[in-house]
Amino acid sequence: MGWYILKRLLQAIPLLLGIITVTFFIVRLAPGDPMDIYLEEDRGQIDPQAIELLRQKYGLDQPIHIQYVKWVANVARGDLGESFRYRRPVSQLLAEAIPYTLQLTILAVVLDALIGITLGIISAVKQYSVLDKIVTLGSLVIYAIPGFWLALMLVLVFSVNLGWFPTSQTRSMDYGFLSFSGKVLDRLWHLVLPVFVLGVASAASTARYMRNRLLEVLNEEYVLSARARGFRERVVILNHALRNALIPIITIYGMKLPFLLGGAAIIESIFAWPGMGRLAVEAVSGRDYPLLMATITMGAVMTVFGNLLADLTYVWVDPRVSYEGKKQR
Amino acid sequence: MNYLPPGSYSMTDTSLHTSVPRTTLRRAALALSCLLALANVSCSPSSDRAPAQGSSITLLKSSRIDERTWSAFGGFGQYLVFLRLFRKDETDEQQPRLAERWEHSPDYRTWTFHLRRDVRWHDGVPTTAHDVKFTLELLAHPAVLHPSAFVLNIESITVLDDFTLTITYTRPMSLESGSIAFYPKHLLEDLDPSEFFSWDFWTDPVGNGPYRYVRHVPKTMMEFEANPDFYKGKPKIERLVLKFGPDAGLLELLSGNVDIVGIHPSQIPGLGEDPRFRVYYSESNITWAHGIFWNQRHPLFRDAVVRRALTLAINRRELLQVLNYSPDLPIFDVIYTRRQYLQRQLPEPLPYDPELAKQLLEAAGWQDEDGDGVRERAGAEARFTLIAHRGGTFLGERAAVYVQDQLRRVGIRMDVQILDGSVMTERVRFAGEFDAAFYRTPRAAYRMLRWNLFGEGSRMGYHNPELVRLLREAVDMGADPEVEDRIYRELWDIFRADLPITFIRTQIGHVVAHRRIRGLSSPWRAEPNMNMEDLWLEDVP
Amino acid sequence: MRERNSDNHSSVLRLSLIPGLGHLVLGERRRGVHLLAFAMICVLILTSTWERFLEAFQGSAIDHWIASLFLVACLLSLSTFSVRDVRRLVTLGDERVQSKSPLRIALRRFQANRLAVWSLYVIGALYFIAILTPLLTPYDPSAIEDVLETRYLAPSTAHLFGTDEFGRDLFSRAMYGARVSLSIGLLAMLIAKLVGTTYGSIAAYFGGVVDNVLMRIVDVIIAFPTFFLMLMLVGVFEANLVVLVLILGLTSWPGTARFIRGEILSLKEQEFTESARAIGLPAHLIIVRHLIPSALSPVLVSAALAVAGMIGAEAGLSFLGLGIRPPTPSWGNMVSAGSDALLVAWWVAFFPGALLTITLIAFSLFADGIRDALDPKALMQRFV
Amino acid sequence: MLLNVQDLASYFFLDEGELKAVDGVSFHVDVKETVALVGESGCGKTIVALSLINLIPPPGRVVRGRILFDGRDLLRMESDELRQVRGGGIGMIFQEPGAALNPIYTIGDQITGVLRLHRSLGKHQAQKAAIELLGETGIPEPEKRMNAYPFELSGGMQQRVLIAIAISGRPKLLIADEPTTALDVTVQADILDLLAYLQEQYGMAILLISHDIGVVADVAERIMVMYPGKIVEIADTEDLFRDPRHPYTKALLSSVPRLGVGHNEPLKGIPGAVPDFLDLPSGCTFHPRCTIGDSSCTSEFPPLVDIGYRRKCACYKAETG
Repeated sequence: MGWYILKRLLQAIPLLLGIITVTFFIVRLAPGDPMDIYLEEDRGQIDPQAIELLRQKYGLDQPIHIQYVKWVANVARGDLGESFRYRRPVSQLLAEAIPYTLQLTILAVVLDALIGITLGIISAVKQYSVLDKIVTLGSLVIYAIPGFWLALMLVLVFSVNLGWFPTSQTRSMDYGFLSFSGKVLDRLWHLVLPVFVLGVASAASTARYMRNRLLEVLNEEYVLSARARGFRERVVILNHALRNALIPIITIYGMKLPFLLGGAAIIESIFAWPGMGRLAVEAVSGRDYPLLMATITMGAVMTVFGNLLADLTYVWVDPRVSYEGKKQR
Repeated sequence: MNYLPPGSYSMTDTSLHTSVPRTTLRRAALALSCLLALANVSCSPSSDRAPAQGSSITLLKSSRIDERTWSAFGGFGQYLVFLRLFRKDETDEQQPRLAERWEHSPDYRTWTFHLRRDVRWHDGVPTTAHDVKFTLELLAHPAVLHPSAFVLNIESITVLDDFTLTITYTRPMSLESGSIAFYPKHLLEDLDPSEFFSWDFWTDPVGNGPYRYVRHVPKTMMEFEANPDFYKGKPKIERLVLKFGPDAGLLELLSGNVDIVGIHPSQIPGLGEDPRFRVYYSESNITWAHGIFWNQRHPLFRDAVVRRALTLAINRRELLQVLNYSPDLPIFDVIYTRRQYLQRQLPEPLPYDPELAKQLLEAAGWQDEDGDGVRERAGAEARFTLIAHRGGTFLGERAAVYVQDQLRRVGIRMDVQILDGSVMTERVRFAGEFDAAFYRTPRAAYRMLRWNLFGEGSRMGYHNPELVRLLREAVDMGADPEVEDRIYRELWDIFRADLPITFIRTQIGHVVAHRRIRGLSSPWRAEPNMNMEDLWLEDVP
Repeated sequence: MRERNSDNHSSVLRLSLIPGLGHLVLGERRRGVHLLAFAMICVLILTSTWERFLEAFQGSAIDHWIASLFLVACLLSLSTFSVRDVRRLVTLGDERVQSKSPLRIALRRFQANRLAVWSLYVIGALYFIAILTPLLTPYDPSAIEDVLETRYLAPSTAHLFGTDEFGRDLFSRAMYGARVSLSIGLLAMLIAKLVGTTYGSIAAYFGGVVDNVLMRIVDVIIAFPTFFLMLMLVGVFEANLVVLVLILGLTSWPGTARFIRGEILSLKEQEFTESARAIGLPAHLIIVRHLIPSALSPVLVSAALAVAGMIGAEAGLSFLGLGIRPPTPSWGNMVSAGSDALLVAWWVAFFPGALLTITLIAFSLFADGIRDALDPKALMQRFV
Repeated sequence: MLLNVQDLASYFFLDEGELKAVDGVSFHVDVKETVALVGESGCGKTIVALSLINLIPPPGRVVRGRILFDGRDLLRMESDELRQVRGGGIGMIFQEPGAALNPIYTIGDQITGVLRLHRSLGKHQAQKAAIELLGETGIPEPEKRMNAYPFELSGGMQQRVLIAIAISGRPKLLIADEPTTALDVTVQADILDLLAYLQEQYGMAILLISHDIGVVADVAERIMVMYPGKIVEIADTEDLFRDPRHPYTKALLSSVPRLGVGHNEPLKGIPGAVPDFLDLPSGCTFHPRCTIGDSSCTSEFPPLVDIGYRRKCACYKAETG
């Protein structure tokens, strides 16, 4: 296993190189001078010498290929540069933001798994029932609702009208005075709406996938033969069918990560959630190129590792997949 | 960094800003009050407020600001904690702050400041001239390159004694740019300047201003209490909370979570007729005049008569109201000095007169011959593209929508392209790639010269040597207010004749505050900084 | 006897010049009613917007011109179709057996899925309305009239969706928004599928090093969260409509490329390709012939979903202020503008968002319908 | 009579209409007897097998008939009782050994599961019994194979495992649905031999289902011939081969290849193909392909009637006697 992980990590290196290359060149193809954002600041006249100094500081005075080599070398050393806007190392900003995004995405995945898998199972087992129809249609509908609109409407109803949940932010103002459990509850309370918006659409797709997958498995001959051997229906579904149906779900969750991160970009902006998605949106609107390159790269890196993790889990739970990565039958 | 200088303020009824038809408003208000009644009931026990100790108010800041960036980047928040040398008051006079008095050399290049002797840092150490010198040098340090330092133009600083220092500038300076707050040398001198923006100092600062730091919750809030040792005496409001909220502060305000919000004018109608709040606007940051820059290389705008017609065709009064600006703001066609604006000594603007505009256009040869609603001359359509900023403080999108419709009525077809800030800057100021642009010009002569708006090689195709000469004169002699006013009055004639820019508005900040907060006024004409120590609370029935 | 019949035929044919009537006479009620209803809608639009319809041929606005022409084309093609279909029906007579071709079977299965059919109607109606927008909008979407009096009017009969901050009619703007959103979705999907198919085919056709390099590039692009990639691109380039379509399309093709490459490679390995090559037939002909049926279902389904995805992405970007920019209306930027006044004018954000939701739902139901209809695994195959 | 099936019918209710996969089938199986059910692919044989343990997948179900197993009607049993029969009274082997084994459990897990269910053995005992059974079905080194996953075994081995599982509940009837079709020719005979051996050993009856009349000829005592949804002829093996009565049987026999060679070839001498279940010809469904049929065949399906000692046939034109 150790060797396998090492091998996969080594394989990821060219991919990562590709990612940072693409990011660099897209951002550097941008029209306009990155330093223009300083001219935008509402600060009156700016000393051209100061701009020149900043240009040197960010290495923008050098030819593009030198900048590229430096960028790659710096990323390899874990140095993602300094944000134009915040004037702080991007790695610090990311270190502050990523935990928030992880809270959001991980809880969204948990919610997704709880609702999605459960509903998927129920609707597959009770195929053609009213519940099944509600789940299949409902999941399609919920999946189609744009997250930002849902978020706005939920804020309108549950935060402003009913006052059940906070409109935004991660903690209450009196957070410092709360007991430990109070703090945990407070954080969760603030997570309810964003996690729901992010998780529910994802759960809808999981429910559909789970249902179809389980139906497929239930049609498999080994499920039929398990029934023919006289096992109880519950045993057949839980022991024989479900485990088989769950294995591919792992890959689905690996693939979901980029969608969740993308969704988080909008949701975080609406809920003033200080995560990576919001940072990316801010970097885009503020043309904060170092921050932009770093957040996008980080998003891609997280995706790569998410997939890697999914693959490893797959190898671990599915006996048919060997470390050589070939699926056998 | 937020554009909104929560200034202060006499009361303006919110209804002044929201001229929505009454029936709608009533319906909306009814719905809203139902909603809010619900909100109050269910919210109060678990309210977002921390336990109150004495009088306390909460201010909302955009969450782009957090406990680390709130002061390191300047912005109004830091003046709660850190003092400046001086600030401007209602009458546009410099008011002593950290500096007790000051004098300048005849050429306005060297200034000597005498500091108060009774100002202490919150840890008890006296604030001295060394702190001032240290701060100025720190901000300009090559490893820091603080944005504020870009505008300092300092040649040298000399500390004469603990409470006196002289600053020599590279060019004549007025006292206008006094936005820098000073930091304690004894706490900061050993820190690494290259990590300036990451210092932990900013999250629990030690200052010398009216309020002192109590605690913070990461990414959420920062709490301050009144400084009993403040040189003017303990401020009346005992506790202040800076909440780092979302950009759209309206929901927070209406949910009762905050008391003061700097607000984007587009959100003002969202307040409806909520009786709890008042809208204030601040006229202090009038450094900029926004308007439509006509690129005179475009055939349509080459003719001053056409520019006049276009100006006449736009109902600027209504436009200001569409932008949710107060209706009593002046409309102007010229560049002005600060005093001229604040004292409303501006020349009469061109009126809104679409009929005259049409006549002028006809006379200039622009006629709609094919009856498609768009004029043409010699086969060329009267058509152009206006570029404007996306979102933000420029209100470009909104103004453009309105202007587009106004010009359509006089037979001019205007397309709109919305661009990001840096692209706008590039195209308007450096490349000159635009037909017309919704942009802004600085008010100060030396900046206009630096921008080269009207000189040789002007990016808007408008070269007027006389105008440039007057601007140069204003730079050389304008440190004297009387002279500056006189030179500007000479500029007016040129602007009114040539109309290179159709001005729409100046930059105004809007603030919404709860009625119990007193001491605010509108228009607030002093500096764009909260004079928190002068405010007080009064219970409202 | 025979002559009488043909007499009958020609009268039915003449009757069916009015779309649907011929079908009704022949007892084909379903199709007849549909054709007739569609034709009547067209005529209704034509008569009620007669003046604007004529204007199209004088003015210079190309979209207006297209709308008018489209309306005429709709009526003409309805008539032609009606006549042809009736002719087919009468000549076949009793021999109209239900065709057994897989496509027919799929079509029948699709028709049996009521939700899918309805979603198709919704999509069709949306595009129909989008094309006819210049004829249909009750107000000029950018006209401003007495702003201070007309802004934020609640929905009423005069303004179905109410008015926005400039007093512009939201219903008209939503229609124009539909145009923008729907065409972006369709065009971006086409670009994505076109690029993806070409790219995948090239990789599979050349194989070896080319394939390897091309697929590694795909790996890199897939590694980015797509929305992040779009964000970066719209931030970096000035996003006007064309650029936005390109960005959406060019960030979404790698999935298709992978799929097409996989299909071609598996076809390449199959026996009939080998034997075709042995008898001297060019292999790519065989591959294309087999590729189309085997890839049809997944490509169609993913195309329908991709349109929804693109519309959603555009709306998301526009909501953040980075996609379609005002004054051009798009559903996303309308919701964004409405979020400022959510509490006093909920309708500004609500209606465009609701339309967006309905559209996305319709597309996914439609995709679902195609998937079920084209599912190659007939339910019973394995057991019987 | 171990199993007595009377007028069994199983329909599928599809969007396109009713699919009568099994439509009035009657037959019986005696104790320790080997009976074969033969017919072309897609004629409903598997549905008959699944109907016997009442396991038709939705949207299908048994719509009428009686299935008397040991004198009790399977279709009217409580579900607990029915489960006893499944695996306990009737064992089943499927066509695709690879597909019938759960891919993510070891062989040992799968076989002990059944042993513990039907023989109420403890964990340890089940383990031992499983190894024994595996040995008995001819799997070398059964202890080692216990921990193997299905994909690690060859097709023949997988089928042996399946057989081991099927007999672990000591069933009185073993239904073997195309047990050799998916296997290599060399292995097919071994599996048939194994079945014969186990039948002797355990005294089971076997219902052997195959499309290949040649394969079953050596093993089965009696053969039932099926044509879409119906049994058209039943006879002792020798009788059937010597003197087929139904024209379809005749056609089948004339196309018999050598044992196990070339399955799935179209029938020689019979024009046309197996009809579509949703579009069955009227009357005798074979009549469009029949060489001796006439207009009398198109009105009603001929009943399966006795036409001699221990044999039945469903054809108006079949000679009796």
